[in-house]
Amino acid sequence: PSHRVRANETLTVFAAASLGSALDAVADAWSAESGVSVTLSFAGSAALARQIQHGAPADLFISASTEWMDAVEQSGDLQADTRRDILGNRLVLIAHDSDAPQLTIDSGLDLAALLGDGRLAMAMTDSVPAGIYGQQALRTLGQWDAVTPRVAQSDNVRAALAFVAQGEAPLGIVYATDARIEDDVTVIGTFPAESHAPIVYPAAITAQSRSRAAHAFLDFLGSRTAAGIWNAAGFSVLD
Amino acid sequence: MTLTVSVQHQLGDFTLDARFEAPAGVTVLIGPSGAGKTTLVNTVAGLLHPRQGRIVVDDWVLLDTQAGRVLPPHKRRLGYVFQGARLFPHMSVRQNLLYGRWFAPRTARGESLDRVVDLLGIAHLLARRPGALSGGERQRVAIGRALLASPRLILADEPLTALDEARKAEILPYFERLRDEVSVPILYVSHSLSEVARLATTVVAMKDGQVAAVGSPDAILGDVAVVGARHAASVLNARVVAHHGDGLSELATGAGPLFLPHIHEVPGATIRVRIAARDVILSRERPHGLSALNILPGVIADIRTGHGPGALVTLTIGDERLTARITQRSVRDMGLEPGQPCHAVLKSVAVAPEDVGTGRID
Amino acid sequence: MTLTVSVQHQLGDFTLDARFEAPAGVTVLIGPSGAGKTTLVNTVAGLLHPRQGRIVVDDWVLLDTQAGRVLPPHKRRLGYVFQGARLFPHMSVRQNLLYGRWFAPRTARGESLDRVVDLLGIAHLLARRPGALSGGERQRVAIGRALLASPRLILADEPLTALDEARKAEILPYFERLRDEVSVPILYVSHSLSEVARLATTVVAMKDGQVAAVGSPDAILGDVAVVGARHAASVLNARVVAHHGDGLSELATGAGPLFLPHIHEVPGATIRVRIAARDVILSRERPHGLSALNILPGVIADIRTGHGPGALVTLTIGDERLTARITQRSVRDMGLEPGQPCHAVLKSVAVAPEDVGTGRID
Amino acid sequence: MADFLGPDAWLAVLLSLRVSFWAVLVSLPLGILVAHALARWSFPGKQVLNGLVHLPLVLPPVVTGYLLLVTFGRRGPVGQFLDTWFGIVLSFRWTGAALAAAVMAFPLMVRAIRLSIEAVDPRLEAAASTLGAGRAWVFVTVTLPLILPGIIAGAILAFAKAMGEFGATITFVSNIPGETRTIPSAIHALLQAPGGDSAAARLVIVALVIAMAALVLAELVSRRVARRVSGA
Amino acid sequence: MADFLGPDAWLAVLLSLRVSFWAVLVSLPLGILVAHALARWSFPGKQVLNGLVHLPLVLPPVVTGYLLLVTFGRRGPVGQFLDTWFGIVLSFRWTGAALAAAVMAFPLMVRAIRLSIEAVDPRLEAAASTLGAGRAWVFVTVTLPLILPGIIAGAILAFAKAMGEFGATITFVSNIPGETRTIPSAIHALLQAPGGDSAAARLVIVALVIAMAALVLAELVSRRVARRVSGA
Ligand SMILES: Nc1ncnc2c1ncn2[C@@H]1O[C@H](COP(=O)(O)OP(=O)(O)OP(=O)(O)O)[C@@H](O)[C@H]1O
Ligand SMILES: Nc1ncnc2c1ncn2[C@@H]1O[C@H](COP(=O)(O)OP(=O)(O)OP(=O)(O)O)[C@@H](O)[C@H]1O
Ligand SMILES: [Mg+2]
Ligand SMILES: [Mg+2]
Repeated sequence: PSHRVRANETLTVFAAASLGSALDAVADAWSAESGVSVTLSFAGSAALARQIQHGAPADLFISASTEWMDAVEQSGDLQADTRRDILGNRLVLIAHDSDAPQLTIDSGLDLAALLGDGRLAMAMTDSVPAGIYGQQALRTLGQWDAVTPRVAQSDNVRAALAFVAQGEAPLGIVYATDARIEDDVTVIGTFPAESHAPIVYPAAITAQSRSRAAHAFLDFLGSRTAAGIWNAAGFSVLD
Repeated sequence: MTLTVSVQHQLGDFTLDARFEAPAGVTVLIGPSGAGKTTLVNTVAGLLHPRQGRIVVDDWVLLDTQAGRVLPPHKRRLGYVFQGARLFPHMSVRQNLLYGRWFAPRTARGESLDRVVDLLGIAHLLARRPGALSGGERQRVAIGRALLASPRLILADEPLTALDEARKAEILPYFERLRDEVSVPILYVSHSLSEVARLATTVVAMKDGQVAAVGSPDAILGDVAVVGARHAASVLNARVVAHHGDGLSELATGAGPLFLPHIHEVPGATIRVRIAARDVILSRERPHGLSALNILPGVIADIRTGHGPGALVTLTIGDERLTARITQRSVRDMGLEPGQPCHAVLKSVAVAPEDVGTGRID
Repeated sequence: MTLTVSVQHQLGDFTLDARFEAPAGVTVLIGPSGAGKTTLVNTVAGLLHPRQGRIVVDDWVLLDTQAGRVLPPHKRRLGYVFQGARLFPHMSVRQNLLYGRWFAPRTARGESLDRVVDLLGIAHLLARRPGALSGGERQRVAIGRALLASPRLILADEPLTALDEARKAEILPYFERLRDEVSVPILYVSHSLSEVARLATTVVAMKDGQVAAVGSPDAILGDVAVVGARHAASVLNARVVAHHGDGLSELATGAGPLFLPHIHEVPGATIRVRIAARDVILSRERPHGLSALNILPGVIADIRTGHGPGALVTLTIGDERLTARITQRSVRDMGLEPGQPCHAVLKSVAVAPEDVGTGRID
Repeated sequence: MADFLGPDAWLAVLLSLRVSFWAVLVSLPLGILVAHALARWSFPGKQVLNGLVHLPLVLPPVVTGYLLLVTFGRRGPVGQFLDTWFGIVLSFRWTGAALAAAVMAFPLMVRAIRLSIEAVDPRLEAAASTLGAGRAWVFVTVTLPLILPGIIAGAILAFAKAMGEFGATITFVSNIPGETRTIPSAIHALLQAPGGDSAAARLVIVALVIAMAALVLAELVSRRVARRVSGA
Repeated sequence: MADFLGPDAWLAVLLSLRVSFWAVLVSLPLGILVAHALARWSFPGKQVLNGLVHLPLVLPPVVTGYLLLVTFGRRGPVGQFLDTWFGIVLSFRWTGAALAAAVMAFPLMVRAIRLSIEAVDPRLEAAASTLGAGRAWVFVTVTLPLILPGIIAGAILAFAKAMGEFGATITFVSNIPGETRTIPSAIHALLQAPGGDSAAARLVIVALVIAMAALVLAELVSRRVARRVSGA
């Protein structure tokens, strides 16, 4: 469905920090097309969700996890039927060594042996989405118990990347999209998609939004123009 | 106008328990170091709240613990010259001086800045900050600050100690003037007996937190128990009769005429003269050919001796009493006894300007 | 042992430019408030680095800006009694007193704590903190602290001003003892001329940052230009001959025998006596029947008159000179002229204990 | 400058300055009052006040931010009250960012001021009172000038802290460009995205330059004031 | 206590105490030295030192953490040096958490101590020097006791800050239970997941109790010391 949009309208989008510059580019493209300016507020999904629950002036919420979107939905802060999963992502194993050999990641992998006495950098495994998915994957692959004592958790992607980039930790698990931020890490394998729950970025319009442009922008997120940008950043576009 | 003080307070081991009543004028507190003089003044200032007490100036109740009345310091209209100047370091000397002005009621016509500055010789310091002033300069500014607050009660805790004789001699008359003309009651702490003699209307001698004696300067300065025999003195009321061409002033006293070095008072003025007992020489016969100008005939009223080699011989001369301190050997050699006629010999110049004050004592 | 001081320094508008040389003993700095006494003492202490200067105690160079030598204060082995006590608030009185001990070399046998505490009457304060001490108590602790540092040079800036006469009289002899027995050089600031007379080996009179006069106490105290006619005095060397049963001590002086109230020195001891010019009476004939015990025959050497009503008449009596201050009227009446014989009359008790010091002056 | 940074970052710089400036300015009187109360008064609940002041220091900023959101947010009790009665909305406005910064900086400010109040010689205040100055006047004419170095120190500490505040701000008022995206939030956002490092580094440099300038200025003023106050 | 919290949270509490304690203890001498240098000495680069000290206040904690990682990490210049010569490894160790906390708390500590040094009457120090005390002795016997209240204030501020430090710590040394997961890290983790609030609240309460106890203790000690120092 297409929505009519008035120019001079502004749209406030609360988005998970990891969408970063890709969403910036998408928003720019849409603004150029529609004449509506988009204000993007990037923070952790948890903070954004709580803010929306406390009446933040957001029109659109793009979360990095289904959990926080569920929480917002349950508290009645979303417009019915606007929620959709727009993006997907993959987990990758990264290494500090630029000439580390490529690996196939399956249950035959001995991650603990690869680590030696080094650490495995991950996002927080019981709270940050990337960490939760990573933990699921490692469990599925039977690696978790062996590597648990060697995991170094950080509260955001950037920190996890920095550990590997600095050689502080030899290996790390991050999103495929994150791996592109940092030049000093090498992707040495991708986790099988079925080893963890699907990684999706749900988006929805908030209950308090009166903006009609929000619907248009939500549509635009799944458009072909947007898809090009998403793919270039490493996301997969869902529909 | 009277000052009634009655306070009891405990500070660590020190107990202050002082009561006295003083008439209008200058009440001088004397006593050895640690006697409680500053502590007493602080209770009058309201900086120390005594456990129990009553302080009244005339009908104005500053403190009455029984009635639950405690006037805060800023409502007591004070001019307090602290022991240790307590100047405001962040203000210039001028601002320090004018600080009290701010808070004094408009109607209180006080001293002018120029006059006080002149008197204290601090004109060249006005723009300076007090941090680098010399000890004496600091003290003078502190005096000025208190005087310029147009106070209804002046408290001065050893205000002149840090000053040289010349400077003291300039400032003392000012306090006299406050007492006599402006009639501000003054509570004044001093270690100097000549300051006491000149200024005091009433002397309160303190010891170990208690009032040891209260009385007129004449009574207290003559009281060997209080001041010690060496400092015994008489204080005579006198009237200026004439100023002579050779620089001497002629006074009329109850003891007869007295010639002293020039006194800066107009003829007719009433003054008081402290005559230290140690400056008086006695002679049975009227002596001749001495350089001493004042020879007063009298009768021996009393001879007191103590541990030392000295004796205090008090003569009745006319209406006055004059005490001389001489050696016991002289008493013996001269065969002095009460009732005998005797001459007091007094040098003009033995009476220093600091011993001559204005105003009668009673 | 000599103290050589030559300093030049600028503080704001104030210029210090002082030079003097003083022999062993006590060098007393006098001068009006703001004259630069404290500033000068601070340069000797090393707390102020003068732009230019040289300070030498004997052969020990404390400062020589030309040679680039500046001894830091803590190496000067000082005992500095500050104007304003500067006690350490976080230490007990005892700790304050013993502070300098810590740093003094073991070999320097100083005073014992007990002795100093006793002398200063501060035994009951030892456990107290200095915050709540009275002004005089504070000052006494400060004196004790300096004395107990086993100093090689004592600096004392008006150490006795906050004290009452009785206390002063107890502490002064202690400084004399330091001068005479321990022979620590002492630089002493004072406003009190009797302190000067008793203590000084050399007097340095300052004015406006400069040295106005240097000399023996006799010379300076007799110098009307420095002390003013009213404070002129003679200082006589004397030897204790005997102590009489009636409490008088007999002295031998170059001017003849002198009877004074008991002097706490053994017979044979050399002392000095300040005789204020205003306490001396002159008589052409030998007077009889006076209570004054000391009558010294001499010859008029000199008569000086100034603006006031007074005249300074100096007699040559034996080997000594004694100055009397009498009125010009008496000079005229008595027909006094240089060369004439004349008697000086002096009361025993006119010489106060604070006027009697130990040690000769030269 | 705007060239060096790009318009968005420049916006963040201006915003940070505004937020920090107002955070310090508005909280200063309260800071002085609280410091004075803690240093000189005795009243029941003094320790509670003391604890409350230090709270933002002890709690993780996220918690402080969350508490602010719950209290001052559009749906929070205080937030609603302010909105209904005064029309003041803090949430997701720069004013909210200033509130967060002020709260986070408050303990630093109070402690600095308190230390200087404790160093004021009470005998000077007593002297002023004998000269006729009531409590308030004593404070204004004696205490306040004497603690000026401490106030400056407290203000500069608070300003620096406000410039660097991140956790509470982003949690309370999010990260909205031009409204609540301060320098630290901008840096944070830049670091999450590919290629943001150099832009982030530029912002860090700007933050440093501003902080340094503020520090040096404060140092100069403070030294001057201290000289005045020492009375020399 | 451990029951109220659960063993993991309890571990975090113990760790936070250890980290904060050592952070304060080890940085205190340096803090005093730097405060003294800033207050009393004059030397070239003084303003730079001053700026450096305030850096952690101005920068977003993440940046500070990142800089620590780059400098003190296993491959960082200082980190390597410490490792090779002293066998000290900071990365992913509680010692690293202590370093992060110390660095973040340093500006607060220095400023508090500096303010009290500036309040010391130099005439007392001069008096000590005339009594034979050299520079060092003057400092130890006069300056140090007089600034004790400031040192206590600085230490308690630093301790509180260390207890609350999060951003730099997690960035520098991650969030390893029992090694680097301090109270704030644990709270943060709990808050990131929906439904973690009540567990987080319990930890917040524990943090508050500890901080309050520390504050009250410091207040008591400090008041006592201040009384001693004021000489009454
Ligand atoms: N807070 C206190 N605790 C214990 N003793 C105190 C306290 N305050 C004052 N004192 C003592 O009270 C006594 C009286 O002190 P005060 O200052 O009144 O003496 P003073 O007569 O003014 O002496 P001075 O002539 O030396 O100034 C002193 O011995 C002093 O040590
Ligand atoms: N830093 C300064 N700047 C300007 N003037 C100063 C400074 N320090 C001292 N002075 C001035 O130098 C003069 C000498 O001061 P000093 O303290 O040496 O006097 P003093 O002879 O000890 O006087 P007192 O007997 O009053 O103690 C004073 O007029 C004082 O104001
Ligand atoms: Mg006193
Ligand atoms: Mg002086």
